[in-house]
Amino acid sequence: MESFLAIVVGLMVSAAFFLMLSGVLIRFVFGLILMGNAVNLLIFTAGRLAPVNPPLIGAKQTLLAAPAANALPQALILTAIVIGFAMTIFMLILLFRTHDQTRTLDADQDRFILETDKTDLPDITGQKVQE
Amino acid sequence: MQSVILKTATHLMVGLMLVFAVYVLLRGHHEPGGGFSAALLAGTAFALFAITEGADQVRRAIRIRPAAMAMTGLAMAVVSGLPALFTGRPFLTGIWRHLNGFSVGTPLLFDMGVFLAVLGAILSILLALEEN
Amino acid sequence: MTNLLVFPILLPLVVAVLFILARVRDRHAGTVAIAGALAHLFVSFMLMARVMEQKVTVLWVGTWPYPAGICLVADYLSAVLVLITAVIHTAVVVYAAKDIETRQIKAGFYPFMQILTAAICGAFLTGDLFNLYVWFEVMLMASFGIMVMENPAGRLTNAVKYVALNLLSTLFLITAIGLLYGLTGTLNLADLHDKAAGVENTALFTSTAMLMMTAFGIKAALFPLFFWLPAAYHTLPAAVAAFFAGLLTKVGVYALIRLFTLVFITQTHITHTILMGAAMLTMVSGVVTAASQMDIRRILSFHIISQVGYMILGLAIFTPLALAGTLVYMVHNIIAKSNLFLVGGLIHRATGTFHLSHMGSLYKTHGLLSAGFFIPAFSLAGFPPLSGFWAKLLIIYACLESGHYTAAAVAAAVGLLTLFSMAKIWLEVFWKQTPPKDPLPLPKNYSAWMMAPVLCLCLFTVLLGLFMEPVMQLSLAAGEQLMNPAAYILAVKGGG
Amino acid sequence: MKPPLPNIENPPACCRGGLFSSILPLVLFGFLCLAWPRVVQGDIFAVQWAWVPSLDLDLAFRLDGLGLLFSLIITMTGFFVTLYASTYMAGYPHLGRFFFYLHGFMLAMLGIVLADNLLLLFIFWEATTILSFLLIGFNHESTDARESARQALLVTGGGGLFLLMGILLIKAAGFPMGLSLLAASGDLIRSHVLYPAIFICILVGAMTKSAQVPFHFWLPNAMTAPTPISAFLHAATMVKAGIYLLLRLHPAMAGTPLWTGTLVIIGGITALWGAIQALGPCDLKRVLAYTTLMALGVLTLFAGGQTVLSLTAAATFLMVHALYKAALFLAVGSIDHQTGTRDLEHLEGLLKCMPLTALAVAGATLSMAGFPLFFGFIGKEIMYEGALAQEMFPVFATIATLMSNALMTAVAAVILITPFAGPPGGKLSLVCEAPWTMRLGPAIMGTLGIIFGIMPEWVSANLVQPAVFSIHPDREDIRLVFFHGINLPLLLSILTLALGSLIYRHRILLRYRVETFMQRLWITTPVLYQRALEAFLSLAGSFTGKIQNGSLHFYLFVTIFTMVVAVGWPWIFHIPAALVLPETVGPLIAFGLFAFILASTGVVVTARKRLSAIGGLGGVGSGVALTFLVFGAPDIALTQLLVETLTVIFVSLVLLRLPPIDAVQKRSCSRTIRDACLSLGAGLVLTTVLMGVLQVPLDRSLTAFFENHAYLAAHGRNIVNVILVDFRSLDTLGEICVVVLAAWAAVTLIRRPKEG
Repeated sequence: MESFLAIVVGLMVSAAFFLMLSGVLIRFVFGLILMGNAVNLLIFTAGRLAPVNPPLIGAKQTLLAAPAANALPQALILTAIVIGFAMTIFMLILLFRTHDQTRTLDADQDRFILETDKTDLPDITGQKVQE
Repeated sequence: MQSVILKTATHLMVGLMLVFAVYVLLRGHHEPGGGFSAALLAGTAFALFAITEGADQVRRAIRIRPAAMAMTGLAMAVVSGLPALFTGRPFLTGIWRHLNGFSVGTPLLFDMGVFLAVLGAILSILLALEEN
Repeated sequence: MTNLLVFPILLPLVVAVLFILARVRDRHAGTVAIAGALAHLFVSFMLMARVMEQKVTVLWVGTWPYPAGICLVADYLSAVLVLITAVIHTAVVVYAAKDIETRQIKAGFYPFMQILTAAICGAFLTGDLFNLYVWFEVMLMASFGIMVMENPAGRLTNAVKYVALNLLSTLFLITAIGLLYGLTGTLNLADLHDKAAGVENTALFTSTAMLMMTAFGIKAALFPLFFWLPAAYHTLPAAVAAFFAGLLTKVGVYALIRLFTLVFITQTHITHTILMGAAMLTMVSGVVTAASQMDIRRILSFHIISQVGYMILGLAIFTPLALAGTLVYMVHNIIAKSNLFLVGGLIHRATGTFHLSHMGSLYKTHGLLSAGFFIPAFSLAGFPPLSGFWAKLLIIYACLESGHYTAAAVAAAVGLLTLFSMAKIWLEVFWKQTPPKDPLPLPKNYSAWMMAPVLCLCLFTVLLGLFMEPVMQLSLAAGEQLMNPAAYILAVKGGG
Repeated sequence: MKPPLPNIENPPACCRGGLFSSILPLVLFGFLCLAWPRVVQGDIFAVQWAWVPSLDLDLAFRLDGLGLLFSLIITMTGFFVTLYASTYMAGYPHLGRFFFYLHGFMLAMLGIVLADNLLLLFIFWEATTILSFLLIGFNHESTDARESARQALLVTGGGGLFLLMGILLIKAAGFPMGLSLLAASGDLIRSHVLYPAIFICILVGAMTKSAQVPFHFWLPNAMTAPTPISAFLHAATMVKAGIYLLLRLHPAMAGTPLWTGTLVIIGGITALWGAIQALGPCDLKRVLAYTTLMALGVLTLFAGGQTVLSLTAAATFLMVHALYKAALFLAVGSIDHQTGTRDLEHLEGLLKCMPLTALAVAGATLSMAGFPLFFGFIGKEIMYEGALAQEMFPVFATIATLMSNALMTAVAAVILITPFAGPPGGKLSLVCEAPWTMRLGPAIMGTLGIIFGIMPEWVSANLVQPAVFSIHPDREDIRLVFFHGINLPLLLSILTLALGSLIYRHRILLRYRVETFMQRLWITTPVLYQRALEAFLSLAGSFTGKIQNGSLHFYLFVTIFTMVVAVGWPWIFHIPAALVLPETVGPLIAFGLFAFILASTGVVVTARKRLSAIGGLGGVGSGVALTFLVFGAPDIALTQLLVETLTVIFVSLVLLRLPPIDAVQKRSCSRTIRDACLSLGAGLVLTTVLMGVLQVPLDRSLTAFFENHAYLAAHGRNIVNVILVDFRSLDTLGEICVVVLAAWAAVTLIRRPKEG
């Protein structure tokens, strides 16, 4: 089971990076979501697949009756899921407003590539920039 | 959404989801659930509500500002850690009182803080988006 | 039992919460924030005093024992960095009180700054790897928030790059944490130190270390992972840029120092050699790119990168002296760099531009501001007796002492190129006459309250240089502590 | 160069502050004079305070013969220059800053020559660099001044870095920083394996500061500074710091063939080069700058020698030069100040208008030319003696000294004759004498040139010998005397004068030759400096354009690529071994879920429509959630499912307002392939590393702790929830901060006003 999960994780990561590299920012967000999922699976797998019992202590008991799934990675994943969710939503809204500003979400467009204003362009001669 | 039946159905469903959310929150310490799931559930309910009825209705229903709700949640989480300070123990040490078989402690307050914070956060984005 | 450790994190958090719940009015916002910052400074100072006394102090949050609970640990390195964070926070908030527009206050500038401070302190103090990740996320989110805060001129495309690359780094980070947990079964840094020695598959361990290095390398802006920094920093308001420039990359540097002195020390011939290569390339690429720029903030941004290289170089050499040099360099650079960005803001207020070609004559008209620039700038270039001189001297000396002659030569050459850039700004902004087409500098379009933090930070730069011996003693002790983490580990275990 | 504009209308006011501030150097000079007799007797004044003991850096000062000689020169020149500047600079803006820098500079200079700690010396050294930058650029609105200041800063600053490296190498080799201690361990240093490196580093530091070829070019350019600065920094004091350093380190480092050979060659070349070039320019200050180069070269040459004779020559010529050069600079400044020009072609007949200045110039130039009765003559005699006795390359040393002295004689004649001889023409006849504050310095220094020339024994006993003995172990008694008898040095002196007058006669032709020669030179260091600067800037520009090119794709590609390489290469040979895993048996449905996840992933990657992509994401999310559920993680399954729902809601809400995902330029095929390869590589690396991790048995002690204490100590049965709200509640606290901040930031963004 583990090796299959590892392969699933790897393929999801590949897909996520491929989407991120596409230069289409919406697909970047898709990649982000996918990568988040992949990482969660990775942590889960790294915490080892154990017996299918959830880590819950039965009523009237003070300790686990039977070996259960590893609880710690689950807690970490829960944190990671929520943080990932917050980041994704933020990125989404950021893109939404960026689109208002640039009218495009194609990161290969000049509007995205230009990092400085015209007057800030690198100017190696030390001469004044002509406007 | 003209249909009264649909409206009522939505109301009912949202109401049910909210009740369920509170249930998930309260049982979280012992059964699957907890502040996060409950908040996400309630958030989904409000999202449904907002999509069918509009953001105004949601605002009216929850009364307090979502941002304030989120901050209250954060404040609760922080406050739940403070009693320990006054008893000279490390921050966030759980303090429990046992009454008739029920255990009440600061971690539960913490969980409620989580609930409010996450719900407030979801609501504030949701409403802002809807109103935009 | 020392709850003092939690206050540098808790206090700004509480102030931030108060800001919203008590609905602090806009005109009181600055005052409240300054009060909060001063209180933070006070507790950080107390913490420093405590650490001077006890060397390492530990708090197990929630009373849960080693290694299951989360602990906060303050050793010399952490305590110094927390203190310096508090200093910069205070300076920036005082500056911002007169600089930030009401619109930004309404958008929550101060609570964001407070939480950012809390997160930075959290990252410096935590003794748990996953907790470190959480603080990094808080930091990142707060920085996103401040970056997009209503500043209509701000270009969101730059923010997109910043966000995208930083998100990638946190994804790398959490992946690395997951793998490390899978490998060792623990998250506590001291416990990781113990478990790391027992990992048999060294190649696997090195790979994990490299993933961690990549993740924090992005945060620290190492070559070739620094793109996010120059893409975004020059769009920020001066106060924000000062805070970010001073501290954000340094948290990445701190994390690298912590992990590569405490956890990933079994394969130093690989990991630290790579760090050294990265450090040299970072130093050079930062300073070379800076030389081509004509926007003050871009020049300064690229220099951040270059100087991170020095710090990592100290880590890569991996001797107590080198680590002491790194610490001195960090302290010096945080102060000087933040200060320069603040000065950049004042220059903008005086001339209306950030572009070197369009300004001039400030030496004639703004004497105090000239001094305010001159001291941090030439400290950065490493002129004695300013703090930067000692930082550079220690790093170069550590290189020479350990036989890394190439690294020493690179460090010296980069120092010369830094001097070139600083001299360029000085010549263009202060000495040159304002070009005929451009307006003359405004008489004094900033209040004394904005000048005060600049001068205070200048004073720190000078005092740090003049009273170097205590700083050296502390840094050497810190370097020893990092190289021989036994005391750290003992303190962490003892608290359980 | 501008034609004369005599300064006759307004007798210049005097800057009172400057006048008063000249008391400081005078007082210091007085103190030195008080200490003088005891230093001559061999006493040494030393004080020491701890500063940074961890770096072996003390505030240690020591006044010995060498220090005394230099400090006397510094304070005396400092006094005359400050006095002079109080008039010369009157009317300039920011005089407060000027005098502040000037005094700061003087104190830094004194620091160099009195420091008894190498690091302390370096600190003062750098202080003089930075102050000279500020002083050279004093007329900062002129482009020339700014450029020269920067050039001087970069050259001497770069040299400073070499010096620092040299000092730190000495320290790294285990030697003390205290100079007197260092002097005692000379033999160990000379035989140390790092000695050549140390020597080169220190040599470069000294060469840049003392303007030795090929680092000489900043010095003539620095003449754009106001004259008092040129006189003080670039004639009498700062440029001698390098010489001082060489002399000071003499006991510790000299005596090797490397030291002697290098210094003699470099010094000789610098002397010749400076002397030849001095014939060229018409600007009097530039002429003087080149003669300074010659002097510095000669001094370096003699600092290279190991004998007492050689050092005596250096110390003597140091004084000769300081006296005549400072006087000449100040006098030229006076001419410039009074006539408005210092161009040789415009100046004539000033003898009538400025007789006192002319007298001072005469005194100084005759000393410079080495006429008998003047101190310069004594200097020249001892120089020839020293050069003839040089251990290495004595012939070269002698010829270099002879030729440069001859050229100096000619230049001295030019300086003395051209501006003063003949009748004053045009407006020059209206010129009047400079005020006393400006005349005092040249007059006294010119006079000293004669006095010292007449009583060389006194100079020898009270100035030269104490200086030489403080850096040389031998007490060889070499006295300066007025007349040595007929010997080779005397013949050479006569030859010098003869050659000098010959050169003076043919100076026009020679100047022409020098100019054509200079033009024919393939490359010179000033040009090299300029080209290097330009090349560096263009390299920096293109490098920046390549690396910080603004393309997010490039940034992401490089970042991911770095990750893949960094993580992959230590691991690559271990991949095959990692593929064998101890597998856990799980429910079969899991395979269905995996397939579903992968299929949904495929949908997301290939989707051309927004909705199908969203559907695919939902599929992936729920597939992952169900996987969690199947493997015993109901909490995260629930959360994941809910998050997925909300994400889809938000994505849909936002996405509908955004352009379709295929509304972009078509990407090139090769780029897609490259991206795909990198992505697959990243996936492969992470998969195999994960597999490697899974091979190792997991230490579950942490989880065991949580399991055992969840109910008993933390009163909860859901272990995951207990971890979140209790065991690791600090994480959760941070996490809700993230959520709250994200929401807030998003709301801020949404409410952001739209721009036009």
